[in-house]
Amino acid sequence: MTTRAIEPRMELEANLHMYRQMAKIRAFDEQVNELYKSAKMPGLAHLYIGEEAVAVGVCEALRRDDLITSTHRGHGHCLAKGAAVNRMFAELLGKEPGYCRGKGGSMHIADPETGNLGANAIVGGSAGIATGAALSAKMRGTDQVAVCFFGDGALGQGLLYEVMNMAALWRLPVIYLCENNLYGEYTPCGETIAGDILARPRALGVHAESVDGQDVQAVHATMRRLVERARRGEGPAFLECKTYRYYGHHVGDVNREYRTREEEREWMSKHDPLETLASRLTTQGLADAGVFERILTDVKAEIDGGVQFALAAPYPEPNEVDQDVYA
Amino acid sequence: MTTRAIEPRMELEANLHMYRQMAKIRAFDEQVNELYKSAKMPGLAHLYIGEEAVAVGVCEALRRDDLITSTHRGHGHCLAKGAAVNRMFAELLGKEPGYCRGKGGSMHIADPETGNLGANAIVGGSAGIATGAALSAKMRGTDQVAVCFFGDGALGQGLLYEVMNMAALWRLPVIYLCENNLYGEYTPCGETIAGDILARPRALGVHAESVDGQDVQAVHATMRRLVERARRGEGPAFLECKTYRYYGHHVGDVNREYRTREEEREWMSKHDPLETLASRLTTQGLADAGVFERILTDVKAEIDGGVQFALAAPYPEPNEVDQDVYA
Amino acid sequence: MSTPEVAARELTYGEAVREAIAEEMRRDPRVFLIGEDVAEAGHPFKVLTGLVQEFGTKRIIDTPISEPGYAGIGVGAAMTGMRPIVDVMFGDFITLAMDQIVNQAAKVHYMSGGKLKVPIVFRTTLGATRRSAAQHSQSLHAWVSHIPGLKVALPSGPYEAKGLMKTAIRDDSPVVIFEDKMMYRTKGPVPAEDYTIPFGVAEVKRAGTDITIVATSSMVGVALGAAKLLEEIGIGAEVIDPRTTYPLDKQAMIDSAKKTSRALVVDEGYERYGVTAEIASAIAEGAFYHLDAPVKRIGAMDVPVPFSPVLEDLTVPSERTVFETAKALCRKA
Amino acid sequence: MSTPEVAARELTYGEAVREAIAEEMRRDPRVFLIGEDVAEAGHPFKVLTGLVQEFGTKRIIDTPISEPGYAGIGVGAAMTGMRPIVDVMFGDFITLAMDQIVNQAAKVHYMSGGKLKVPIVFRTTLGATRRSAAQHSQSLHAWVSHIPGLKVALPSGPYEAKGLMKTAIRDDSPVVIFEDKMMYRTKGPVPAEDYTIPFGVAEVKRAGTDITIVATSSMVGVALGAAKLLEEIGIGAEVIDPRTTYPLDKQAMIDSAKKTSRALVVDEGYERYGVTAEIASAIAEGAFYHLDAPVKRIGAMDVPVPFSPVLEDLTVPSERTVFETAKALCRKA
Ligand SMILES: Cc1ncc(C[n+]2csc(CCOP(=O)(O)OP(=O)(O)O)c2C)c(N)n1
Ligand SMILES: Cc1ncc(C[n+]2csc(CCOP(=O)(O)OP(=O)(O)O)c2C)c(N)n1
Ligand SMILES: [Mg+2]
Ligand SMILES: [Mg+2]
Repeated sequence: MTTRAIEPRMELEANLHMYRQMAKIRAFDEQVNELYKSAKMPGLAHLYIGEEAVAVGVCEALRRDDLITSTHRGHGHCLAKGAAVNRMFAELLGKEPGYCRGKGGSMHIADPETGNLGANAIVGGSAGIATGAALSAKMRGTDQVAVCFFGDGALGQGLLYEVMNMAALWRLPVIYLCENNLYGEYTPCGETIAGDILARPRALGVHAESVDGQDVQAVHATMRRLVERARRGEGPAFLECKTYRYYGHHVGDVNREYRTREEEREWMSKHDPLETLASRLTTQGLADAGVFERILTDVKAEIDGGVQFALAAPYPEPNEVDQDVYA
Repeated sequence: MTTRAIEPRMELEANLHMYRQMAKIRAFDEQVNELYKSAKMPGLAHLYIGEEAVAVGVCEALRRDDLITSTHRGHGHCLAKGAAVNRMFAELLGKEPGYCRGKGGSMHIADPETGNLGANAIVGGSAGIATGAALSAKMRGTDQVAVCFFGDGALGQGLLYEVMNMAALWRLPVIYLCENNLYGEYTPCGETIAGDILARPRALGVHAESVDGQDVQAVHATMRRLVERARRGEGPAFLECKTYRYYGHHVGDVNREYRTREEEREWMSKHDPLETLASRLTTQGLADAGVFERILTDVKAEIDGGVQFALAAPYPEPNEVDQDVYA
Repeated sequence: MSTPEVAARELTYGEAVREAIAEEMRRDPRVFLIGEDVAEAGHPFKVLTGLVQEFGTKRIIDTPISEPGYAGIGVGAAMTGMRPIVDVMFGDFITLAMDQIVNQAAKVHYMSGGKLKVPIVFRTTLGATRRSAAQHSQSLHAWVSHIPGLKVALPSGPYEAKGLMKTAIRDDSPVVIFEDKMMYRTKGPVPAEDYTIPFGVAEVKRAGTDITIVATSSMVGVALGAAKLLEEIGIGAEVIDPRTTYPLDKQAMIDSAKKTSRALVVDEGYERYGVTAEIASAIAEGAFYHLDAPVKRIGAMDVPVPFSPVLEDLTVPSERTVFETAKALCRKA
Repeated sequence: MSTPEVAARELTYGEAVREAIAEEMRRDPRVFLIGEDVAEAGHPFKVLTGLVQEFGTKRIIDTPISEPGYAGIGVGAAMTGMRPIVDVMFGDFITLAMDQIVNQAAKVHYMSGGKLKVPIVFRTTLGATRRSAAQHSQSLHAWVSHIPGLKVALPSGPYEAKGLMKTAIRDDSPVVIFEDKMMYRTKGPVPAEDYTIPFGVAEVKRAGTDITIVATSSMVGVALGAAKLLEEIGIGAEVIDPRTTYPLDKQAMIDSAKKTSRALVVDEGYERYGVTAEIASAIAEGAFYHLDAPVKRIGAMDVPVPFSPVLEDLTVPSERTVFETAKALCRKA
């Protein structure tokens, strides 16, 4: 299904769809920030804004029944894999119609129906889960592929190397998707990563590449190759997406003393994923400003509707508190 | 001290000392096997026989105040770093004059006086300890070097990659000494190690080399370089020593169905560390058979004395059981 | 559901574990086993010998020495339609996999609002006196018993080893099962036919009227030995095996203590903040108005397990200590 | 050694922690701190702000996100002449470092026959209601309290935060100290002069004659709140803070229970197999002949901590629950 060549018109549609998905993620997380600032959201959240091309480029290369694991910065992954805005917001507000009935919150959104095995608040904590999902796919004889999203910070976790080794030994259909946004919390990754990132998976027998994570078309094209490769049984891959988060580590991190405003401006003005795609399609004469405006208007409506739904939704009943501890 | 050029006569003496150390380790562990077979030793032990050139080549490149961490297969490391045979045997028998007052046993022999921070029964469990010892040396402003011994099996433990990364980031004087004896317990390492061993430390910014672990002179020469490098503050290194254990995983593993007798004969007949050194020195006209025989006789006497000491030694008093839980 | 009266057939504890796994693997193609040296080697304790011949290396999977990694792989496989048995060679090594067991396996079902399931079994060991020293001798079942989302089984003999393992494999929630490594060669009656042992149902191993002795795993045998000695001096001890520490059959133990008016709890984990504390406090609370003496606890001595046999033997509860403690308890009041 | 009567100076709990670390680092050049985002960032909870300015990046060391790795590095440094404070950002993450804490740090001294020492402090957090969900809200102190070789401190306020941290840093054995993350901004009197709080000595936070409430960490405040409510209905509650779960001052709690004849134990860890079990069973045993009612326990609800505020708040012991339980206990007998 994802292998056949794409027609020009279909390609435009696919690109506009990716634009729409990115716009939705951005608008979603802008709204999350508003909810935080207006004290309507319990706790904190880690915004995906700036990194939209990664989740969208990746997930558009996947089938619905392919599996992903996500991170603390997971809203983008969930939406890109197909989650609905209203139930996402409901979860973030701890409401009953949320994806986890309000029990998970921002860092634990899971949606098996769209192949999302869940965000994870333990850095690197889902590397085993994604690898196990790939083993399971192989054992069950499906041709599903599993994608493990994680940040540059997770490169510090030994678990990742353990499971990449096993994935290589057993040729598992899993893709380790490293979102390198240059920082883990408040520490630049140069202070935490020695040697060479791509050499790490390679040393474990895992095919590895790097791509501009702000270019959704590049991410998507690369992922299509890697996904096909995995589906054909050629084993695991590692993809580093170079990207940048526009906001702080979480919604409460507003001063960002660990990086400069210049650096932020540089990324936002020259490497914005939505801008990059829109201007490319415009330059190619495939779309004009009106197209993108319409998408943004649509998206805004969807977000507005979603947040209204969530704000109006009920909290779970108190007696839910000890339900679903055991299956 | 270890940097200055060695005179020819001194060199011969150094080589004969290495031969003696290897012979001592072999005789020690042959005796351990006897103690096991005659049911005089509690529990099990992992014999170092066949791998003597590694411990001796490494430890002869170290100062007494340099630090090592050892493994479940640790008798060779302890002896090579300077432990006394009698107190080693006493520990193996759970006796009071043992290095750990009988509380540690074969897998936990520690001897701070000779810089031995202890064997470890958790595979890979001492990688952090050795790295921390190197950090400590740096902080305390000594020029001590720490050596972390571990087997090929420990390459499966994520901890190792975590600490190598930090050692590289902080240029710590630590050497990761991988004793690759082709098996972890009953599983050939080809089934557990994907990719390339040396590429792993290199990907983390750790200098890496490989050496014939059956050639004590080669191990020693390589280690001298790596130790000097570390002492000069040039950072961590990884040394793979290719070696072979002649006996089973532990004293009770006598069938060894996971490998062939041919393979064992090949290693024993063509790559024996004692034979290799003796025949080289003989060929070079530096020593004759009598020299080695005298050494073996001396060693035998030392071992016999040591085991008698241990057999005659008292057990710890029962009231010791809850002493030294807290410092 | 209780120990059969006629011993048709005897198996060792190890054989009972193997038979349970083999039967469940035959019954359900989703069950597989993953761990270190589990395939050709059949596990260092030889418990799994023969399984790879029957089920192949696709279902009996040898791993690198990567406890966190393969535990996590088990969790992912369990979430996506498989039913893994994750083999952790020594109970001491669960320390390496606690994030995967506790933060992942135990919580996924709840955190997902009940949508994801993690039908996984972690099988590992407990028990000292094997002369393996401090890092290979611990009984760490108190830790996982503390964690909501996990169930914990402690088979005390071959019959329980088979029945509890089968129940564990069929359970849709994560189960940690601790086998007593010193008992693998112990023989006992084990039915050839399919049976399971329900979780959360204690078994009275021996009836008595003077004192209740609650004992787990390896300590059931010790308690039964002590009960014989007590009988010789005219004290009738009732010995109860909870079989699972979670779910815990508090009522059975409380009822027994109400009847006997005295209770003693014996377990091989470290005594301090150990399993005996939960059970003792449950009895002390539930049978409060019926007790003639304080509820006593005996766990392993609160020291890292020493290597030297003369010391190691002092650290585990013995028939003699259980006997003396029970005797003293019955003198009181 | 007890809370000063005249409040010379107030600090927040977080400031008290920082002051303790800074004072000890000034006093002893062997003390250093290592962990994630501890230097320039001053820790996500801002507890360490300013330390790197005074002590530099050689003694306040930022690490990669490698809990097992830097915990192990701490152990090695402690064995070779340094006195590290290992910072584990959330208590939930100790799951990743249990091998290093439990199999290494806790056992090295004993396994080496007393020759090696591991003077290390693991500082981490406990406490829910921060809306951080199941993997960032646990109170896992029962685990380490179970392990011989470890000491465990649970500061219940700013005064304790400083005094217990200083004692921990000066101790030659490994100490795990759990700070209540919800209390970092709580203010209280903290002497400017050097003081330490001895381990194993409970403090009576409030005297009373009708019921003993033993409470730890965050629950001390809850218990004091409940005591006020109880006072309004004429029940005098004695509130005791053990301050360390190991060593545990059993005698103080038993003596109090003997006096009041009733006892309730409150702790924020999961109730099942939690800290309350050990304390309750110690009191039930030690004060057996003086108790007029069963010893009761209140821990966190045995569920993974839910995100939704309406559910999360139900899982932690509240003033109201403590009040109601104590009231009911006092009605009995
Ligand atoms: C095991 C663990 N350690 C520490 C943390 C605290 N923490 C949360 S996010 C984060 C930084 C993660 O950085 P990265 O992986 O690069 O992801 P990013 O936030 O940049 O997307 C840290 C240290 C955690 N959640 N889990
Ligand atoms: C964490 C951990 N997992 C498993 C074991 C059981 N075990 C003991 S030795 C060993 C094999 C080690 O192989 P290797 O590192 O190659 O050392 P070798 O025995 O070959 O010297 C295993 C799996 C252990 N001790 N620790
Ligand atoms: Mg990052
Ligand atoms: Mg090996």
